[in-house]
Amino acid sequence: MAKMNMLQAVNSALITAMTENEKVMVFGEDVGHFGGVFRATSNLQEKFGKARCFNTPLTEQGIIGFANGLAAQGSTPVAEIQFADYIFPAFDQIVNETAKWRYRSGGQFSCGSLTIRTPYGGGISGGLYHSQSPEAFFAHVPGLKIVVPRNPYQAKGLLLAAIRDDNPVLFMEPKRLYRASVGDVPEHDYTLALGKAEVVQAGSDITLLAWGAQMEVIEKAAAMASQDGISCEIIDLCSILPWDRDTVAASVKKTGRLLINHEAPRTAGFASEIAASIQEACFLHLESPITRVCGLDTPYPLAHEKEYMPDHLKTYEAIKRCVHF
Amino acid sequence: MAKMNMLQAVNSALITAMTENEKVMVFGEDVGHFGGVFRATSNLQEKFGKARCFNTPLTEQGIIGFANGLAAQGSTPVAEIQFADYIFPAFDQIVNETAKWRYRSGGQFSCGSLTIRTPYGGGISGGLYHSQSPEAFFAHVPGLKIVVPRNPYQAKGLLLAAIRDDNPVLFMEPKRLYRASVGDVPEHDYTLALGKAEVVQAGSDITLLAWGAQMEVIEKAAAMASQDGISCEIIDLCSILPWDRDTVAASVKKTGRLLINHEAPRTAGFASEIAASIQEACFLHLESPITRVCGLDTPYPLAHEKEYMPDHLKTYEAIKRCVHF
Amino acid sequence: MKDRNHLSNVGLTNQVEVISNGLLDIPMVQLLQADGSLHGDATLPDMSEELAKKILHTMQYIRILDERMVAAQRQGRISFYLACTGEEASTIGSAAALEPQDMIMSQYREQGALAFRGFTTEQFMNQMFSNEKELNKGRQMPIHYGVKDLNFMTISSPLGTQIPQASGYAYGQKMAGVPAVTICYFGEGAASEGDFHAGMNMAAVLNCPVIFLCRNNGYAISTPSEEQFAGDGIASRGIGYGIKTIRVDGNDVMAVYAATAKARQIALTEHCPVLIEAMTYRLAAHSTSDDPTGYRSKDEEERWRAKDPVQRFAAWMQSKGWYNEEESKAHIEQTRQEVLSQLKQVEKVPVCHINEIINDVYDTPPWHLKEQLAELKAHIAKYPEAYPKTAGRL
Amino acid sequence: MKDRNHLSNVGLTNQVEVISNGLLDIPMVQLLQADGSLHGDATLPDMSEELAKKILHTMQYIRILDERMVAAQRQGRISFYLACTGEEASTIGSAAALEPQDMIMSQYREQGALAFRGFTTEQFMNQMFSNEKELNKGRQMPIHYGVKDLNFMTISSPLGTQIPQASGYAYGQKMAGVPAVTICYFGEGAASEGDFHAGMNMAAVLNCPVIFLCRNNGYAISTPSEEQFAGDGIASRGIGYGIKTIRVDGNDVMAVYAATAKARQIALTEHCPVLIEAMTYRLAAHSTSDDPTGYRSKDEEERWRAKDPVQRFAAWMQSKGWYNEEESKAHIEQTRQEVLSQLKQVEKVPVCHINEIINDVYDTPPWHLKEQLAELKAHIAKYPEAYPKTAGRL
Ligand SMILES: Cc1ncc(C[n+]2csc(CCOP(=O)(O)OP(=O)(O)O)c2C)c(N)n1
Ligand SMILES: Cc1ncc(C[n+]2csc(CCOP(=O)(O)OP(=O)(O)O)c2C)c(N)n1
Ligand SMILES: [Mg+2]
Ligand SMILES: [Mg+2]
Repeated sequence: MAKMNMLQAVNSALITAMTENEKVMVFGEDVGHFGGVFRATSNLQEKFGKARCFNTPLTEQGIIGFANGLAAQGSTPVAEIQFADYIFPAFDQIVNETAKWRYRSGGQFSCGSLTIRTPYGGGISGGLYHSQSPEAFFAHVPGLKIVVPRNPYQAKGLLLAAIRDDNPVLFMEPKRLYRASVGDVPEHDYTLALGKAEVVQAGSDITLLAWGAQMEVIEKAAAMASQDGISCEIIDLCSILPWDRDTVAASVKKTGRLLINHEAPRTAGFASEIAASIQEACFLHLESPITRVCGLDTPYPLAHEKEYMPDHLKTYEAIKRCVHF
Repeated sequence: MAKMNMLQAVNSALITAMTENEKVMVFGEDVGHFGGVFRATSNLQEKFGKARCFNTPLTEQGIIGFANGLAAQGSTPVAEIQFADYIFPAFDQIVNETAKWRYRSGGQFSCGSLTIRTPYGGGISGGLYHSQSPEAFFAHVPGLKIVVPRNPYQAKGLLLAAIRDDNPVLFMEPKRLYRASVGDVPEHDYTLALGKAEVVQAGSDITLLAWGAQMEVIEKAAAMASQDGISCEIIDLCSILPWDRDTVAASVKKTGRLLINHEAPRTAGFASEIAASIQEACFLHLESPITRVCGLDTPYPLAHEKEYMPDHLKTYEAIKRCVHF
Repeated sequence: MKDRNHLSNVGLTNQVEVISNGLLDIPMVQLLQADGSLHGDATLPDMSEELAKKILHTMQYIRILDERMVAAQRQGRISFYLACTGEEASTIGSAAALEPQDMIMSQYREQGALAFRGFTTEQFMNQMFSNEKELNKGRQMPIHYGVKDLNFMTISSPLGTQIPQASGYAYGQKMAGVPAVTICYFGEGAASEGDFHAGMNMAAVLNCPVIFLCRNNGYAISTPSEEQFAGDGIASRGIGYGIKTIRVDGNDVMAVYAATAKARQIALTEHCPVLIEAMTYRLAAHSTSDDPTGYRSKDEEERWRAKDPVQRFAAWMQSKGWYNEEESKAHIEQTRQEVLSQLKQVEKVPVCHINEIINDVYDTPPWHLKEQLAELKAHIAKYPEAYPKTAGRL
Repeated sequence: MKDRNHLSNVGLTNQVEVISNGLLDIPMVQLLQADGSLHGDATLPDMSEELAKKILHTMQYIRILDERMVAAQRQGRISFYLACTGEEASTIGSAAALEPQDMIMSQYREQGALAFRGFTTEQFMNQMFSNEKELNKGRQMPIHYGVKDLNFMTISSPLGTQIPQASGYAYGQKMAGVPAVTICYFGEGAASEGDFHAGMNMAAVLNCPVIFLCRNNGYAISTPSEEQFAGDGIASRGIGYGIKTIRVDGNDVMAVYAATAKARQIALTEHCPVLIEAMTYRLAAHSTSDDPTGYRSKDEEERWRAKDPVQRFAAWMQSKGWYNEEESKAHIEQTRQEVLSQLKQVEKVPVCHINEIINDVYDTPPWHLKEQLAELKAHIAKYPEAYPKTAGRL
């Protein structure tokens, strides 16, 4: 065990994967000698050479196109998109190519070995284009997996699992936790299962569900609610696609209430899928409407960032509204 | 009034708009002399000249980037994306640029005059890449409007409204209705309101909701259900964003049940947003879970197209399950 | 190529020089003249009689397949087809210069390359009828071939996407140390996509052993090349990327073969991309959904029909004494028969089992797909007559 | 440019010619030598003393603004800044050759062009403090300027997107019949984006009066230009698109001015795009989030510091007798004062009213945004201390 922040945990996962398998290659804008603008790929080029860790030209569609071809060839690319806000030029390569490659070829070819890493999320004074949480766009894409860690331990274990999983994985790193979240991380190799949610705290009155950096927020809100005698069950979804409906449904059947929190705008955010599925799975158990605490349906505004964010206070108020419905 | 199919209605709307306002320009791949691969832009180049109706090079990101600049300049671009399956290379221009232009500039500049037309949907033996219904991706983008007509009358009235609306509009044309749907269309100028759903048939037992080509499907299912004595209220959503929650909620408060049908894959499809919002708005009125009848969570398969589609039989069965919950 | 540092070796001028057409005027390699005779000062590449025959036979084969399948589409037996008439030399001549281990990533009009690799008539038919024998399980429209054993990547419809993919594939080959290159085919229309730019530039910077072969056939559906670009074709772009470039007569199979052989050698030994622009003409309609009379003249078509690549090569073979009229006729007749008989047989093969609808989305189907399949099967069992292709086997 | 038809006028060759670096060697226009003296055979563009002074003053102004704002960021007064040190000539020299009605679509390092247009220190500060006086309402990070009255389009962070947009904007200007062009600035890094390709090609094909000005400053954050492209810079690509192209010394404001004036004349009278590649160097860090010592040498920086564009121009002014040491010092001192005093004042201006959070998403807020705002305001009213920037005014 070592104390690591999330960046160090990501770096440790990459070193582990590249050491174990020489087919693993890491690339993207500024990831080479410089080690990435957040330094998640520090020292990889030194350790593994320029052929296996390298800068690309500045083109996200090119990075993912290149990565798709590399994956189909049999290598194991780990491509970085510098900010999730800049993943959209690669949307076609991801949605029409990465995700459909295996299906369209009847399983003859695939991009299963591909992992795409990208920092996402707000709370860092980034305004419109350094704050977005685009997971819902990708949740509508059969063939992809989407994973979001909430702390350094998860970051390493889930990233290693993502790299080794034989499906393309979008690995979204909550950048406001990069240095803020510090914890014990095994130095050795380990993986955590994809597609599994984690019940972080048991409770009886309401289920609170989030992922990534918003886990802190719902935990804080739960602590406030417990002062009022409200017992919250807290779940980290961990994987957005495929998501662990059964764990969530089991919890909601117990508590009778569900609140989902995410940073992305509310309309057609991933909370809507969860709400739609859970009202179906738990219809007779629900004691109040499933509640979504989300970003506003606006671009991400710098000056009003605090007001925009689905923070612990908004969550706490929503918990009370649910419980006193 | 004249009998027109949907292509003729679209063409009539474009002629009306270009005649009235010389700033309207129509462009895209093959839309010029040839009139588009579906012939929706037939004769426009002849009538209005090559400067106002023209072919572009084969680049969707370029088409929308160009259209964004043209709109910001003060012209009124109507850009065509040849198939909705090919809109993804333009995703960044639409999501990060078109939709955020006004907000980021504090209202100084905007792409409000832009309309993007694109044929979407399955049922035409198109397989993976000539069948997609990508509306849900765009429904998560504040700043856009999304409109889908179900017949020629709507196509003309909604398209004219979209072109004149001072917000960027994604106008999705159900291509399997292009020639199949024929109806009376006024030759004169008229518009239909954006953002308004239409109650197509009143009923008391369950609300059926769809848009575009799937309207036929739910109407057929409703007819079958009426044989069983089930009375369906049928709503055409018409606008996906912003969508008319109040009309839907009013209906569901009356019927106590809601079924939503769309072609796109179920997970994170737009039905999930509707279900999430309506279970909130109508919690105490719901007598059964809100049901989604959608495409499977797979790419669109050619050989199994019939099986993939959320057809009238699947809808009919789902209606019965709801009513007998 | 130049030293890449952005200011080293830049020359100076003290006048505001506007550079326009002055610098470029890229010539086109032609070895055989339109009548099939060798240009006086040209040197032929090394080509055995056997190889020459295989090339000619493949050209004849694909032309017949195209004719028959266009007819089959008109008869409503298949939903869609796309012929390569007039462009056989570009794809077959280039495929002939490759080794079997080289990966082919094509656009969709490269059936000639696939046939050259040994794809059988039955395999072509299986794909076009989307049946259960189809290697890709019938999920895409007709003509979207793909076969792993022949190193022919499954075609996807979105244009240009294969260009950066080919760069990545070739990089992987280089890293794996295999003596193989990737060839990437695309049209001059697809070359307008952003992915073209990304793929070319990355290949150049990352030293990928990939051959980019652009079929500049004058049209992208109805859009003529003069509305597609304003420069000196696609070749001139290669120079901008610092990519070695060859412009070749795409209707001269000998020139295409020689150019590709050269390109392959450069790519493999110098670890770098090479761009080939094959100047040709789409004599066919864009596809069976298209009617070119709406956007071009018969006259233009006739001028190009006169440059027919198959006849040109046959004439050269004849001059070598390698052409046997009888043999050729027999081959053509046999091909016709084979195509027709396969067509009849393959038509009867059923589509895949309904279980396949959820396979290959992931390596193994997750819970939600299993649920959806179970529901679907129960539904089909209830309404078997509505789903005749699959209801018989649940 | 060539006739665009894809095969007309193509020359023939009978050898497999591989074209590599032979064709291109694009020279760079330089009028003033590093010491500010005119090249012997160069002709100066028409430039009045007044204009020359305005250019010099703007260069000095922007250097001071950059220095001060980098310092302000270090002090934690603003969250982010991005300096243009070393590149002042490229942006100010080009802006000086334009007319006020010309639209400027920039990347983010073109504050020099904006200052030349008349943007005030207070306006710069308002933007960087995201306050309610900011014309864009403080929604984006510092340095994302935009001002309609000065025809300076609001900057957006995604790179390269403005390139096809500029083509469209210029097309609209042409259609409207206004005697104006669009200038589009971008870095050599952004030129790798697919949007670059799309925008350049469309401008060429659709005859858009747009000037593309690429600041080739050697780096994209840490990535040196030799890992960005392998050809002869960005200029060589212009030729591939059939776009008239000028390569210019980006540290010679006179050369940039002359090149842009020429480009503007061509764009406006010939209705076509012109590409200018300005060869320069990013002396500054990429931004205040960056530390270049991790990826380049002090030595390299020093070599470029010696080519300082401001000193070069000042030296030329001196040789003309247009440079007054006193006046210049006074101007610099006055600018320093102004920047400091504005900084202090603007810091106190509040952010926009919370109502603005939902304005400008659409032309008028739809029902769901009104609902969300009402909820938000009720919430803020309940926890005013948690939202100190807006709670005071609800
Ligand atoms: C991204 C994308 N946009 C549009 C299309 C529709 N489309 C199919 S083929 C074609 C023309 C391609 O022309 P070219 O690349 O020159 O190839 P050719 O047909 O001439 O062989 C178009 C526009 C597509 N398949 N993909
Ligand atoms: C689409 C996109 N990808 C990545 C980034 C992150 N980014 C910001 S600036 C930059 C480098 C740009 O370099 P260049 O275009 O050469 O301009 P310069 O900074 O040298 O002026 C990068 C990678 C971005 N803003 N947008
Ligand atoms: Mg073509
Ligand atoms: Mg740069």
